[in-house]
Amino acid sequence: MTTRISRDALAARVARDIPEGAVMNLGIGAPTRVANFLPDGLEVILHTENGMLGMGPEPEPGRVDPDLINAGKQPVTEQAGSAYFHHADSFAMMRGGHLDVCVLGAFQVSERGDLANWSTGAADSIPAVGGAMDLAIGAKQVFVMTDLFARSGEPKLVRECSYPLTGVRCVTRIYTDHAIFDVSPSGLSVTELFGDNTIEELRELTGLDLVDATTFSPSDRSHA
Amino acid sequence: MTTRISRDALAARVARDIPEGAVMNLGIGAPTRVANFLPDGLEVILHTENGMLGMGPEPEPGRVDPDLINAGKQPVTEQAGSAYFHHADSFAMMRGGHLDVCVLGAFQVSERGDLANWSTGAADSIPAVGGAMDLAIGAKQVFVMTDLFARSGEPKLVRECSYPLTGVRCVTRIYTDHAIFDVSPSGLSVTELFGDNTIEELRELTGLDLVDATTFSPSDRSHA
Amino acid sequence: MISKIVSGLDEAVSGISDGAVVMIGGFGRAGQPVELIDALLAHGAKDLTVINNNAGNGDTGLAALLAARRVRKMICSFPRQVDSQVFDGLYRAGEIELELVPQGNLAERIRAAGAGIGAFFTPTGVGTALAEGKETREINGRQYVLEYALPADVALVSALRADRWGNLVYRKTARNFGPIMAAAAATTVVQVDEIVELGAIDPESVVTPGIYVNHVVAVGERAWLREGEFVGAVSTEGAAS
Amino acid sequence: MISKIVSGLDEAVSGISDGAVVMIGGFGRAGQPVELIDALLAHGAKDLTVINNNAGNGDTGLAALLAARRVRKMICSFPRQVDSQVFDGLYRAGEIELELVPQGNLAERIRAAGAGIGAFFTPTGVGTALAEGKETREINGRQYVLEYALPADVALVSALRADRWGNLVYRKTARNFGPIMAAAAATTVVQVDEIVELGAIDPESVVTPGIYVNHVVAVGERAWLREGEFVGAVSTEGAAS
Repeated sequence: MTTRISRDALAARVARDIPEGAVMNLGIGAPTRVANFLPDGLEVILHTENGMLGMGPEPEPGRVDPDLINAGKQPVTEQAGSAYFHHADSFAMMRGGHLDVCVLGAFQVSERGDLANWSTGAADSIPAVGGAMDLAIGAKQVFVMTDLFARSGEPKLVRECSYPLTGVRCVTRIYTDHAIFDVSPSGLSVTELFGDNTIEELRELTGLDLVDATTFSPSDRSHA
Repeated sequence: MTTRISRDALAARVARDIPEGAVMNLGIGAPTRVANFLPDGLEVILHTENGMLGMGPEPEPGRVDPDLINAGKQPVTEQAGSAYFHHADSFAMMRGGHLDVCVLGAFQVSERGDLANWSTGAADSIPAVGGAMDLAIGAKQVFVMTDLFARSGEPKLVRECSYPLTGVRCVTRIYTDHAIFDVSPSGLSVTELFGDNTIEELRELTGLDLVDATTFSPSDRSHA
Repeated sequence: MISKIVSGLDEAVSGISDGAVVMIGGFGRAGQPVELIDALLAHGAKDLTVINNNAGNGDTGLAALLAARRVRKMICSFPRQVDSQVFDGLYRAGEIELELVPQGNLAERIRAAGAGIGAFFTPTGVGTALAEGKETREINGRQYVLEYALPADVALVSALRADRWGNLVYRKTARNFGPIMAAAAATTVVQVDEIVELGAIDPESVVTPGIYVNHVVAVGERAWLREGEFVGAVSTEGAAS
Repeated sequence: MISKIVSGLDEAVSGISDGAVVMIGGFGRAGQPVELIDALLAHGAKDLTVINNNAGNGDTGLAALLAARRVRKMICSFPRQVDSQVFDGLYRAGEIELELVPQGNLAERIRAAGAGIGAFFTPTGVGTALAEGKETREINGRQYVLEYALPADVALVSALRADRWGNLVYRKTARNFGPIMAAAAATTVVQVDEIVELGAIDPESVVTPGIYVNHVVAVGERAWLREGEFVGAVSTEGAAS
């Protein structure tokens, strides 16, 4: 039985890798939680692709402003230093490589860093892509934050994505509930294992040739 | 001997064709004078390609602001209703066909509306194009304002431009010191003759097959 | 005297013909020109192509226009939302056409139309199903796909304030698609909370210069400002950009 | 705490290496970052490619950089001015390379570099000598020429005010190339009159968001504002855009 850390523990782990001053876009869903774990006083600038830098947390009750929402259409707030701009300027910012980090969810990530997160390809679903393809190529570092296994038990890290692609060779690092993986020229390398998980187990479960790039001793892993 | 009207009379004649509400860019040199002849109270919005709409006349002495200049780098003023924007937005406005009128100078205009006004092609000159090529395609109507003949005596209206082109089939109308010409599918048509000039004389002097499209009786011409 | 101000919503949309390509501003509900959409519905134009980031929320605004079967085709990035039941039904029944465009390419195609750019090479979508059949090219070692300008006959936009020249300022993230749609349409119709004196908008802060605006109609201050306090019960949509 | 503020001009330009591609803001003298250019001159980087609308005025600023033989190549739209004698001399002597670009294509190429667009089809220049050898295409009945993004290693920009995140506002037509150059360069260095508290710039009026800015240095209020009155004796240049 492998160790799985909780969604919040994973969000906290991602947050530890965000340096002060980073400009960051947090995808809809679990990635949004990363903001909750940034240390107080650490200045990180949040971008939302619907036209804002310097986005603050959700408002207090009674202070919801329908003109101030994030890409998930949830109410947010304004921080000192924020700026508004139109949609073309906002996506120019992403496409031009000006964001430091995007954190995204995934259906699948291939060992060369292809991302599939916009469509399961199901025939009866209504296709909707939103900003997913722009986010996939929209930062210097593209982090994926996901469970290692889908509910069906299938691994989400794969040799080739079977779901429709969002972006090609775009993912830098994958934070999963089991371990952290870096996309490297030689494939996926494991940089950190959570709990008692071992490379061998993960190799077996995913069927991938994982490179061992862990630098933490077991005792170091207690942070997870 | 043909009749030539003065540069200011020509500027006044161009000004008569500018309707209220027009957004207009006046090229460097003689075209700039058109602004002096717009009737008081007529609202025309002047664009300058270095990033402003709602440009006003030159400032009074002692009120020159080095941050407020036109494309000719001369000091100007700000009118109520003006707006500033950056260079890409300014040229997007022109290229996108949003200006109503540009008035430009010319070395040559061909009978199909090609414009040459940026270079004489002289081997020793330092090439410089500025916004000329953008202005040439940068308005719904592109007016040229020029003497009909160069100092050398050569006509500036020609079958084919011999000088390097600024734009292809871009000129709508040519206001000259002798007559006004429209670029039409069948070539150049003369819509207005100044003074005692006749189509026959102009045909002879230019060597062009000018269409007679004048609608003014001789008595009407006294305005020039 | 220049005045782009029209007195009524009906007049503002009266020029929209059957078959028109209509851009509608807004991202979800933020910046959606609800009063103009209602006027378009009352006006009756049909067989429309609508360009909007989404495909309607709930039963009002764009969703109502869809429900009335006025829209032949949607061009958008994210039709599927928790409350997009009107579009969903039409789409599943094969009664509406959909052109799906990644959001940034949608925005850039609209921007290109306003800016006189015919087409551009974008990295977004390369290698995906949404680039299938499109021209691709490697430039300086990176792969790009060619996308074309997306113009419109009419844009319906919501802004905060206008002057009589049509200069506009927006409010917070309700700005979104407004400025680029205003520039991309042959005719731009804007609803604003308030019309102010010429000169009252700082020239340094104008977001949409009046050159892009044809008709402005004042619809009164938006509810959450009129009430003097922000609201506590705006529904937040779980799903998606 | 984020702070892009550096205390000295020397520090601001210290990262510029020999051979760098340097964008310099300004249109003629308006918006020219004179203090940063002087610092670059003192810094000593050579073999530069400089992107500016013009090619220097008089003997100061960019002209001084040219006179010191630090510039291998100019990319600009309008080198020839009444007071461009420094460039003129170098050019006639074959001692500087020139890439001439129509002003709007120059601006759009810079914008494309910042916006991640690899290349675009523009109608400007079609059929002229400046489009010779370039790919052309007809799109919807109009002719276009393909132009490529123009990025830079460094941008030197002059703005009016900044906060410590690097958010910028400009002043009047001195805005010109500043915002697009700030976005197009790997490193953007900005001189401002004044640094204000974070939050003092209205988020609706920020022109260049801090994401595009690396270093900000305050150089004091521009002379004509410091004097409390506008000036009467600024030379007006007869020639050209």
